Order: sequence, then structure tokens, then C-alpha cells
Amino acid sequence: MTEAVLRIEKLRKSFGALKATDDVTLDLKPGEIHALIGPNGAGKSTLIAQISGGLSPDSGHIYLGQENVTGLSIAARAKRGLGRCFQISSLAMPLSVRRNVMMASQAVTGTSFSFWKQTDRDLEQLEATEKVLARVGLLPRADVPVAELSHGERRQVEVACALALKPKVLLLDEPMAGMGAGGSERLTGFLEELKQEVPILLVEHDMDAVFRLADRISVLVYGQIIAQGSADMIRRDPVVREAYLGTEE
Amino acid sequence: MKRFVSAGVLALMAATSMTAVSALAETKVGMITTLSGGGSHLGIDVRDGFMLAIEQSKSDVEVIIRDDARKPELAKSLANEMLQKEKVDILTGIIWSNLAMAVIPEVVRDGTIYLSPNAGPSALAGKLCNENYFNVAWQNNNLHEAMGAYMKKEGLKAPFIIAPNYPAGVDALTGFKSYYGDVEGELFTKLGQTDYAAEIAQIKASKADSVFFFLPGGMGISFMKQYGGAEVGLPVFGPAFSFDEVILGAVGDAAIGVKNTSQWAHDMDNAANVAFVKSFKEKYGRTPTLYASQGFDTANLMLSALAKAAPSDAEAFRAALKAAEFESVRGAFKFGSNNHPIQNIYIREVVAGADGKPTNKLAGIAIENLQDAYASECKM
Amino acid sequence: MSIALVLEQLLNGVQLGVMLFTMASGLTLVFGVMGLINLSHGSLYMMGAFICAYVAGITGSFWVGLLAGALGAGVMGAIIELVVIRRLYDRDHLDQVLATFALILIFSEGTSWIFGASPLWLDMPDLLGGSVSLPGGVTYPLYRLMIILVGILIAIGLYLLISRTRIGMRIRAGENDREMIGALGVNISALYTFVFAVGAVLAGLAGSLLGVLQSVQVGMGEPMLILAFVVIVIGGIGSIKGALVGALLVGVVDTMGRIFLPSLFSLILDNADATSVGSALASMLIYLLMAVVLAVKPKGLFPANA
Amino acid sequence: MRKLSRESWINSVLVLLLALAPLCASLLDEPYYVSLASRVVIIAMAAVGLNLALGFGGLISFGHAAFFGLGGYVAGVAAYHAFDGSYFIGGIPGSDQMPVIWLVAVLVAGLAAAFIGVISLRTQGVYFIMITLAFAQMIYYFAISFPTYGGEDGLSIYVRNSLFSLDTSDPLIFFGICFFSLMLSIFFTRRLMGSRFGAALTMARLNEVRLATSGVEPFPIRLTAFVLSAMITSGAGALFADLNGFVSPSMLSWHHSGELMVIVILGGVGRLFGPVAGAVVFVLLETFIGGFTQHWQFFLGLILLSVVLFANGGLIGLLAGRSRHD
Repeated sequence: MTEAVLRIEKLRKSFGALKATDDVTLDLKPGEIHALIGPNGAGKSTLIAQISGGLSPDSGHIYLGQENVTGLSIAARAKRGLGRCFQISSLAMPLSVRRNVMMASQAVTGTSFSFWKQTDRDLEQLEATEKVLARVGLLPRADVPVAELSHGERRQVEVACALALKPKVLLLDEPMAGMGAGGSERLTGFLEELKQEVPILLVEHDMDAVFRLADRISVLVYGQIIAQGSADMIRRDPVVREAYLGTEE
Repeated sequence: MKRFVSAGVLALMAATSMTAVSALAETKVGMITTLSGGGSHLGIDVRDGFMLAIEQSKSDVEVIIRDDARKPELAKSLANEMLQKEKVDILTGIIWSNLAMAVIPEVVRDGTIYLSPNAGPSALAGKLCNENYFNVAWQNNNLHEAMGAYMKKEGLKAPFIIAPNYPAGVDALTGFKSYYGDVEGELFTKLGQTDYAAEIAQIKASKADSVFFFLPGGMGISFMKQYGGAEVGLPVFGPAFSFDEVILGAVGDAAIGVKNTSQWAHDMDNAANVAFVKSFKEKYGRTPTLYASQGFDTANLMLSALAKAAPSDAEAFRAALKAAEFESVRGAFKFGSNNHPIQNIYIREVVAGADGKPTNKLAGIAIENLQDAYASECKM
Repeated sequence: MSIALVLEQLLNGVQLGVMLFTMASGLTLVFGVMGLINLSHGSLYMMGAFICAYVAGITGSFWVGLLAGALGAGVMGAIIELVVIRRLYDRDHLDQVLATFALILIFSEGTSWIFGASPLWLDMPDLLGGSVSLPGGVTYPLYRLMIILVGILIAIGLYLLISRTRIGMRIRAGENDREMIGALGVNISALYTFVFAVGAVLAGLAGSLLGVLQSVQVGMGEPMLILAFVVIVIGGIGSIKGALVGALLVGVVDTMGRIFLPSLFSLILDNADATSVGSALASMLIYLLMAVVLAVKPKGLFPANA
Repeated sequence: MRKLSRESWINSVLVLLLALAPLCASLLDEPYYVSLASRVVIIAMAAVGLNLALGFGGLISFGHAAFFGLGGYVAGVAAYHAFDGSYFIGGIPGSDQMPVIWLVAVLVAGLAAAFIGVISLRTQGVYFIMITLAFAQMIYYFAISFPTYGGEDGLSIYVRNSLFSLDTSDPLIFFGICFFSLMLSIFFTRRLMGSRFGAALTMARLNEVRLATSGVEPFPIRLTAFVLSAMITSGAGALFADLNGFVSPSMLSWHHSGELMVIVILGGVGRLFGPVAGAVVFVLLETFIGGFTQHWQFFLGLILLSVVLFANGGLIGLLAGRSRHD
């Protein structure tokens, strides 16, 4: 069995009486897309926040490769290779696409405590940024402020930012949300290709995309993982159908 | 760049013609004083007293008045403006010691005459004294020293003394103790404090038989109002700063019976003073405070010297100032070796006036011919 | 030092705290509902005191003056809300700070223009002069006792206003979600004007009540403003409960520090040094308290949106 | 270099006027205007420091007077000990050499800012505004009641401190020193904001989560910006003490913090030359309306109010239009 790049063990988080994350264990292996699905209020956001470092769990551990990152900050995890895209776009709106992506490559290409050298002369960083932008197809829009982009394009910038980190793991929180059919299609293809390079933990509402993309799926309901397995297994699982899919159809 | 001159001086500007060729006509006086913000009534009274004397003299002295808003940096900048741009011969007007310390040492060192109508910080009386600096009011400690002497003379055994925790406050209590001796209790409060309930409770609980306080401006008003309300019952003493006519108006009956030390009182019976109080009331419609009297004396001292010599003749002009041959509203006036006054300090008592409102009444002499403690440190 | 004295000082601390609460509650209400930092709150306090002193001087009645002071400040508050403040809700804190800083300058100089530079006279009503004996051998000024009472009434009144009335419900809704309450068909700008005016009335009331004990002069508002800010920051901005707790804490700590620090230092230093070091530290004490509270709880003791 | 934008034109004109005015004044033998210009330049530099934290870093510090005053006090205390040959705590001698004073001033303020920042930067928004104010108030009250260096009376610097062999008491030369320092601090800010650190600071202001997600801890970035900002402001404070020949606790007062903020906002928040425009206008207003009427603060208030209400983006914003982000 190959070593998991991301491993979550017995994670628990309560808000008062509400158990938002209840003994969650899951992992992510190289080359795979692991999708996390569940109805609204199932605790997906809370779980993602704990993985990325925004929330600290009450108990349990999170491993990135061999390293226990449970107590580390968002930035420390990012630096160790945890790339993340947000559910609600979280970019610096007044800045250009390039500036947003450059920020992410800055942490990988060197320190942020450089006070003298001008970034617009920093070839290494500029090149790294261009490469990523080219890859997601945003090069022509590089100097447009994010505020002027369409919703779909902003998603692409998010992905570009995550990629610029040269991540070992990618955490994608509803990347398809609000995208047109064409955009959705393109992104699906892109992720398919990307997963060989970086394994992806995907939270997504678009079930078509999930079933097409995911190698494995975990179903989260009321903070608990009620089923885990391949797309086919999940599709057939009666518990899942009742708890989740049934309500949607 | 356009020059702006205080509106109150425009008339005088216009009168500055080529007719009179005396020293008076050519003299330019700069007044930097506090006209806005907290404590501005001191500056306003100094200004009004000063301008009254100028007006009465019918001289053509040009006075440029500027507001320092009680900010040392602004005062400093204004002093530059006065000296470098307006090229005044004489500077005056500063109310507060901290502003005085910011402005005066450099001004007098560079050869400009400074006449202090109010502040008298100890450094300027001692180590930093200067032949160009004349204090026409008092050295800061004078009124406190006089009160120390008076209370000792009156046989008060255990005074409780209070002042804010800043240099003038520390000086005040030191001055008091140097003439009184050891005291029952001593408290420093926060500068600008408004609530004195805790201090008053402390006084009540002590074995003190009297209270001496130096809390200038609004602090004194707050203290007196709260002291009155707390029914402490001990007699209160203080320097005149907390009992000028404006402050009495704000404190009200709570101040009646309080004794305070001052170098001047509005009911002092000398011709100059009677005339001054009458004309001040006529012109401004209020009773002058000691600050107004100081402004008035400052102007008259200056005018008396200008009649003898021009400021450009520094030696002669300084000698003329030092002679102090003018009719001071506080009676006799003379300078000590350090150009600070040697003067009687009087006791005033706050009584209900003819209109029922509290006012000061002259009640005797606290100490005669008091000279400040720093004169010996002054090497001029 | 006797127990009675310590008790009395404690009462003094509470009384100072209650006075601060009157001031701070308006400030925290305005911040909680509108998200506005209002530096000119101190000016409304000053206006209250001036109007009270002026009206009391004319009519000879403190009570009329008190009413006029509170209402006058309220009207003044409503006017500045309509003319200036409402343009600031959508701005960042920086613009709010600058605009209300400008209002301080305008109010201060405007007041000295109208009323002159001299402090005004305002005395307590005869009814409330004198002291009362309390259990424990403490005699305490009646007027200060009344201030404590008024403070408690204000605290209860605010509690009832916010938790029990229709307007209070809207205020609570507005704190949580401005758009939602607009969508509910509530006239939001009228609500804001009302809340601001309530804050101003509280400031004016504090000014009128304290004008009796303090010097009614230009600039009297700023020290109170800074203290009130310390109070609401300690308590948690936007929380009335926090303002109450913060005010009492600041009042008691300040009073106790002023009195006991110098005596504490006299145990280790000689008398003169102890007095000056002790009082220097006492004057820094509440800021120290605030720094410590924020270092431990960065959103104050009772974070409003927790 | 790209084609000069409108803002760059305005900046150039501003700097040119600021440099030429004292020269003209000096030629016309009006030394007062030279020292007035020095005052403008120094206050502008203090505001440039604040602008780094407030404008570029989004850290609304209501306590920068503390650093301004600390700088001033370092100059004052150093000169005081140099003057009478006495020693500071631990036998440190005084100095009347500007470079030494500047270095110490910047270090002292930097240390103070690091300490204040570590605690304050845990808080955000209004809390940050207020806790910085609280620290400044602490230092203010300490300065007022600490007797050794004059308490509220302050401390005089009898002879202006010296810089190499220059005649610093010559107003024009002193102006030159101040002007050079101002330009240096603006140049430094410009380089800083173009660097990786600047990119991180900008991101910390615009979107803290994005910065963290990009693998950069926001806290050290902010702390560094706060410290650097305090250092620039304290340098200005040291010059201010030398200009006035005097330092007092009023340099530390909250009014001063407020004024510095006003100057930054007046000129334009986060504009490189905003503080310069703000300082020019503020000092001129203070000086010239003060000559008109004793109620000058009333009009100053009205003017400030109209700037906030009607000229969002400050004076530079008014003249140059919306700011350009690249």
C-alpha cells in the first residue's frame, strides 16, 4: 500500500453540544482524488477548516506526509505543501491576477523578509508565476485586477494560487460552484490531469463531477463519515442513499 | 506670502504712522498666549490686561497676538515666527511653565527681551536666569511658600497637602514645605484628574486639621466642588490660582471661607489698582483676575522702560526695565538680582460679595518682601 | 487603614465606575449597532454639561437643567447624525476617526465661542447636598449615592430597552445583519438616528450629572472619552454588559490604585519617592489593565459577537 | 520607467515646491519660513512612518505619538547628558552627534514598537486602535510624572546637535538635513513596498487569509511593518526635538497621535507622498488660520470634516484620482 500524503485520524470538534466533527478518519493517497460529500450542515466546512489550520480540533491528529501538523498555523501548513482553494473566493480584489498568484509563489521561492530587491525585477518569482498562469490559461488576463474578473475566472485564479505553492496536497472547496457548464467541463478535465501530480481532497456539490472525478468518496453526515469507498460503492450504498442522495433526488 | 495680524491689533497697526519718532512708535511686541482650549481664560485675561494698559498709554506700540493652544511645539513655532518674520523687539504672554521652558531659554539667549506675565519656572529663576528675562508675576513657588509661612504663623498643626504629579505640582508642595515643615499627609494626583472622591475620603480619614491644595484650572474647580459636597469640615488653603474670579464663579458657594495667597487683590487700596479695576470692569464687563493684573503690570513695566530707552539699546533698555519705575497695581514693585520680583504676598479670603456671589477680599499679609529660593543659583 | 475607609474607597471606585458606565454605554451602543467609532462622544458629554449649567443658571433649577442637558445633547446628537455621521457608516474606521476628531475641534471651539472661555457654574441641588450614614460606619455624599442609583437605573433601562422592546429587537437585529433588518422593512436610517440620539442623551446625562462635581469647561469631554474607550475596550466593544463590568473594573482599579499604590511603595521606598513613583504608576494603571486584558482576551471580556 | 502618471507629476511638483520654498525664503532673508518648512518636512516624515503601518499595512495605530516622542526624548536626553557630562542609567554617556542619536532613537523606538506590537497585534480593528492608544497614554503619563527629564516641563536642548562638520544651526542646512531624511524615508518606503515584504504586507492588509494560505505568517509581517513604521516616526521625532531645541510630553500626547493620523488621511492613505501633502496643508492651516482668529481650531475642524466627507482618498486622491494598484 502506498503511503498517504494526507492522513486525518480521529478528529473531533464540538461547538457546545453540537458535534461538528465526530471521530473523522480519512486519508489521501498519491495520484488520487478523494471527494468529500455530504448535505448542508454535515460539517464539511468545519472539517476543511481544521485540515487547513483555521480551526483547531478538540482531539485527533492531522498528518501531512510523515509530519504531524495538528498544532501548526495555516501558513505553516501551506508552506509544508498544503494548497487550498476556498468555497467563497478569497482573493485580494484590487490586485491584479499576477500579484495574487505571485504572493503564493513567494513563499516557495524564498523568504518574505526581503526588503530591498524589487519583486518586479525578481525573475525567478516572475517566471514561476507565469508558468502557473499559463497552465490554468490565465496568462492573457494576468494584469487585470481580480475585481474585474468573472466568477469562473476567479475560481481559476484560486486554483492558480494553490498550484503556485507547489503543493503536495490540494484542498479544493467547491471549485465548480457558480461555474457555467463549459467552465465546469474544462476544470474537470484539468483536475483529472492534475491529480497525477498532486492528490486532491475535493469538496463538491456537483455530483456529476464528483462521480466522474473521484477515485474515492467519503460521505459526511452530522459530522460522521457514514461511508467511504469508490464511486460505484457509494452510489449503491443504501445508507448513503437514504441519508443523503435520497434527500436530493 | 500674506501676513495676518490679529484683528484686535489692526487699529494699532493703523496708528503706527511716521509722526512719533519715540521708542514707543517703533517697538513691536509679540504676545504668545493661550486663547483656546482648556485654561484659556488665563491667556485671555493676560491679553486683556496687557492691551488695556497699552490702550490707556495711548502709545503706538504694535502688539502681535497669537494663540498657542497650550501646545509647547506650537508656542515654539510661533516664537520663531515672532522673532524671524515679525522681528519683534519684546516677547511676552506665555501662561504655562512647560511652554515657557520650551520658548524662553532660546529667545533670551538670542538677545530678545522676554517679559513673563505669568509663568515662573524655577530653572529660569536659578540656573537658566538671563539678563533678558524679566518675570513680572512671581516665581512659581512664591504663593505656595507664602501659604506655608502663613499657615505656620496661624498655628495650624497638621495640614494635608495635594498637588498633581508634574513638576509644578512637585515644586508647589516643596515650596510649601520649605516654609512650613513636615506635614500630616501628602498626595499627588494625576494631571487632569476630574474625580477626587478617593483623595477626599483619605483626607477625612486622616488626622489633618487643614488642607492645602494646588490644583490649577479645572482640577481645582472639581476638587472644591467635591470637597464642599463631602462635608469634610477642615479649613482649606491654596494659592490664588484656584481662586481667581473666574474659578470662583464656577465653584460657587463651596469656596466661601477659603483663604488663598496672592501678590494682588482686586480690592487693594492703591490709586493704580483702583483705577485699573474700574477701567477693566468698564471695558470688559467683568472683575479682573490676578492674571489680568499681571498682564496690566507687564505692559506698564514695558511702557515705563520704553519711555526711557529703545529696545535696540539693549543695555539701557534692560536697566530701565530693572529699575521698574511704574505704578504697579500690587503697590510697591521691585526686581531681585535674578529679575524676579521681591514682593509682599497677601492673604485673601473668599467671601460672599455684594451681589451674593463669592469674591476675594484682602485679609492681610502672608509674608513680606518674599524673594524666591533660586535667586542665589542665578549667576548673571 | 480602617475597614470603613477601605469600604468607602471601594464605594468611590464603584461610583466612578458607574459614572464611566453612563458615558461608555452610549459609546458602545453606537459602536455595536452602527459600527461607528465616535470620538465626538466626549463633546456630547461636554454639551450636556454646558447646556445643563446654562439652563440651570437661568431657571435656577438644577432639575430643569438636567433635563435640558440630556435632551439638548440628544438633539445635538440627532443633528450631527443627520448631517455628518450617517455619511460615515459605510466608511472605514479611519475616516470615522478623522471626521469625529474634526467634530471635537468644532465642538470645543464652538462652545468657547458661544459660552466664553470661563468655566461655568453648576451646583448640586440643595435636596441632594449633604451626606448619609451607611452601614459599616461610612458616611457618604448623597449626591454620589444618587449617581450610583442613576447608573443602575440606566443599566436596567438599557437592558429592558434592548431585550424587551420592539426597537430593542430591531437594534439587536441591526447588530447582527444590517441588510436583513433593512429587508424587514424597518426604516434603518431612522433607527440609526434614534440609536445615536440615545447615545447622545446618555452622554448628555452623564455630562449634566458630573458637571455638578466637575469643572464645566471646554475640553472636559476628552479625558472622559479616553476613559470611556478604555472601558468599552476592556468590556468588549458593543456589549452593554461588558461596558458595565469594564466601567466598574476601571473605576475600582483606578481609585484603589490612586490611594493604595503610594502607601504600598512607601513600604520599600522613602516617603517622597514612594509618593511620586506610586502616583506615576497609578496614573498608568488603567492603561496597564487594558493592555493586560487585551493581551489575554483580544476582544475584551465580553466579546459582542461570540 | 513607465510614463509618469498623474500622481507622479503631482508628487514631483510637491517635492519641488517643498525644496524650493525655503531656498527662496532664505534668499529673501526670511529665516522663519525656512524653519516653518523644516517643521512641515519633519512632521511629514513622522506621517510617512505612520503611513507605512496605517496606509500600507492597514494597522490603524492611534499611538504613534509614542514613537515620535520617544525619538524626541532620545535626542533630548542624549543632549542633556552630553551638555552636563552626566550619565544615563548604567553609565551610558550622552551624545550630541546626530548620527548616534538617530541610531539610538530608531533602536529604542524599534524595541518599544516590538514590545507594543507583540501585544497589540493580537487584536484587530477598533481594539488595535485603542490598545495602541493605551500604550501611548502609559508612556505619556510616565513622561509627565518622571522628574529626571523635566516631567511635564520637558527638556531643553541648548545647542543643536551636530552632524559631521555641518553648521546645523543654520536654518537652511538644518532644513536640508530634514529634507534629505524625508526623501530617504519615502524612498525607503517605496523600495519596501515594491519588495517581497511589501507584497506580503499589502496582502496582509487586503486579505489576511490569502496571505496565510500562501504560506506566509501574517503576524511577523505586521510586526515588522509596525516596528519599521515606528522607527521612521522616531527618526522624525529626534529631528523635531532638534528643530524645537526642546522636547516635552506633549509630543507623546494622544492629540499628537490624532494629528499624525489626520495628516495621513488628509494627504491620502497609502499614497507614497500623501503624508507630505497632508503635512504641508495641516501646518499651513495651523499657522495661517491661527493668525486670523483665536477660534482657528473651529475652522480647522470644518476643513478636516469636509475633506473626509467630500474628498475621499485625501488631497492626493482628489488631485490624482483613484489609486492605481498593479
